[in-house]
Amino acid sequence: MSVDQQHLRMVEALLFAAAEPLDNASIQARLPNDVDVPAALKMLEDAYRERGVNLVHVAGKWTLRTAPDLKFLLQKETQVTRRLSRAATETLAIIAYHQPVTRAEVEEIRGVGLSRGTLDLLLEIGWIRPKGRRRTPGRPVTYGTTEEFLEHFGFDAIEELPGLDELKASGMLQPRPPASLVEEVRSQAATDRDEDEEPVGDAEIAEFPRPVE
Amino acid sequence: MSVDQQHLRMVEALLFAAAEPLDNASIQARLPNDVDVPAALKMLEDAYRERGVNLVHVAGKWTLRTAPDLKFLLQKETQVTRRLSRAATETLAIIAYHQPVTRAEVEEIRGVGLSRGTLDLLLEIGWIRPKGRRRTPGRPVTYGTTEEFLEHFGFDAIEELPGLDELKASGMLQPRPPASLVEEVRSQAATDRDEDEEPVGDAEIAEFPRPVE
Amino acid sequence: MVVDIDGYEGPLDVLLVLARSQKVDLTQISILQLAEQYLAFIAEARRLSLEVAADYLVMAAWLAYLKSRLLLPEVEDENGPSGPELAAHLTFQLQRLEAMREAAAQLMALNRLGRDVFERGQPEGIRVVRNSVYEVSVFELLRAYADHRVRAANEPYSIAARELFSMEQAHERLRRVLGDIPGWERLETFLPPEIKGTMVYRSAVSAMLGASLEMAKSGQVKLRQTQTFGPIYMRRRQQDDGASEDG
Repeated sequence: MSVDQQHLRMVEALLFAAAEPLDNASIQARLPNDVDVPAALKMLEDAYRERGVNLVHVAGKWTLRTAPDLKFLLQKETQVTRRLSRAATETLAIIAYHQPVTRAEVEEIRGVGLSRGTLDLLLEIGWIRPKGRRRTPGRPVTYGTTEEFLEHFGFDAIEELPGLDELKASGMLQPRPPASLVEEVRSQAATDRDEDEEPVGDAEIAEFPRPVE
Repeated sequence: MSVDQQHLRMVEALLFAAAEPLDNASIQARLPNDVDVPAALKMLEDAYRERGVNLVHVAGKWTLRTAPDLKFLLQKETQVTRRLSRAATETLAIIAYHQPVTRAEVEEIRGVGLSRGTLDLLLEIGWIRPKGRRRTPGRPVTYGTTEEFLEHFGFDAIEELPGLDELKASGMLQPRPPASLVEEVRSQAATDRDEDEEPVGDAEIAEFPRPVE
Repeated sequence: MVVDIDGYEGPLDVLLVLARSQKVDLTQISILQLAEQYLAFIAEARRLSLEVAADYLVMAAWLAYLKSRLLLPEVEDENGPSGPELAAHLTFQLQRLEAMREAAAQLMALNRLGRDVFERGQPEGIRVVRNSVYEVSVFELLRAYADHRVRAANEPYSIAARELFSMEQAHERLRRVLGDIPGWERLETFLPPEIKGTMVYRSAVSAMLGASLEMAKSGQVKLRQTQTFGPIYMRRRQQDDGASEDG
């Protein structure tokens, strides 16, 4: 195994010719056995780092893309990309961060029913897909993101989602509030109670649906 | 007029992203006025001369092309992926949802006869296989999906396919279908499997094309 | 207050907007104050005769309840979550929704393929080595089934013909077995043995009776029934039979 100039040229040619990101195996399959593909890719990645085109790793595969800082040059050329509705972008984010997640869970997080067509649209774009079923009554289908999602947003893996670790640490990806929050709200409520002398009308209050679960 | 590293990056990105060869004027039109485009192109042409990809001048325009001596790498690309016809996709979907299902049942569900090649094609791809025989007159062969099917579509088990209610909820089924047909069909299929079907004996399998690995 | 209920994406969205107006960190908001703000918002919407969707009203009712729970001292040993626990859950929901909104905004602001960064414009066509030559996505598979179902749902419903034993079949069968009947036999014994299923059996019995009556009329068989609802017997008509003893 080795990497010589000719090997670099071969890997480079394949990457330029590729219609989609290529994984190591697909590159190796097209090259002589003695080419050290990972080493060649590493060398090319370095060689292209400062160039107008970069070799990047997305969804576990390799692809050449224009350097992000040059977008001002290229954006003029592109047709207007379809703008997603707020509901659709929020739904996408919730699916990405909470996956695998059911439709009902998305609705609970947003506090509103999903209109028809929102999931359909994300499915059609190819950014989400059914992933399995929740082992709960009714066995609802869960959704998650796809490779196309990773490729479109330039992630190598879903762990690269911005702010994922902070959200996890703050308990925002859990179904229930962290205990510390309950304590904070409790003391806040006590303060409110002391300050607020307004009498409470509770006559018409019988049984109310809880907004959760 | 000058050429610095940033100018080279710009020209490089433009050529890379362009959907067609570009002439000097159209490159110049997209770049700041102080970029000496002919000089930049000359430098890039030199830089790419020994590489896997070359900057070439064709019909008065510039484009990046795989180096001629590496064309053989691309020609190995004989396995062209083909799209499955609509009839075949629908047949596959019906088999997936209604399995085990006979050819006659598929035709009845689709309301149209199956052309000879459709089942053969799905068998050959390896997404369906004969599963058994119905204990009805003529003992017709039933079909179901394979492991390869699950692998291709990324499902762990066939039960993970979204049901009709879930398709509807996702917006895929716009008009309202008869209530939970799939569940009916599924439970019916499960019953059929238990009561109405015997496994295909080895001798019987021999008359069918084996799924291609 | 300007009430624009159309601009909101559900009651939680309204609450988030109101919570922000308290100009404190979401963990510090007063749920009590928020509940009052929301109730005022809904009251205003109703005063203006705006159509308020049911889920907004449900939230209003729930917040009125929560308000009362928060104002009363906490009761120990009460079933279900306490007022502060309910309030904490609402705070949590607001924080989570806001976090997801921020995440969505960050996601959309990334360098996106085809908008900020670009693939090669003229790829020669190298693709990932795949196991299958044919390509269908999950979406296409589901779409195919969904389209099929939509089409099927729009087609006129036709009732499938039931599988029944016909008069023709009964005639045919009686004619065939007629020679084998020396004496009186119950009509049911002439039924084909392979008949199963209540509906088919019943249809076969009536078809058989119909056919036998026709054959009796044409003088081929004789029928006898000794009591109402009693068994019906049949035999071949013989040379010496009279013509008037049928029951």
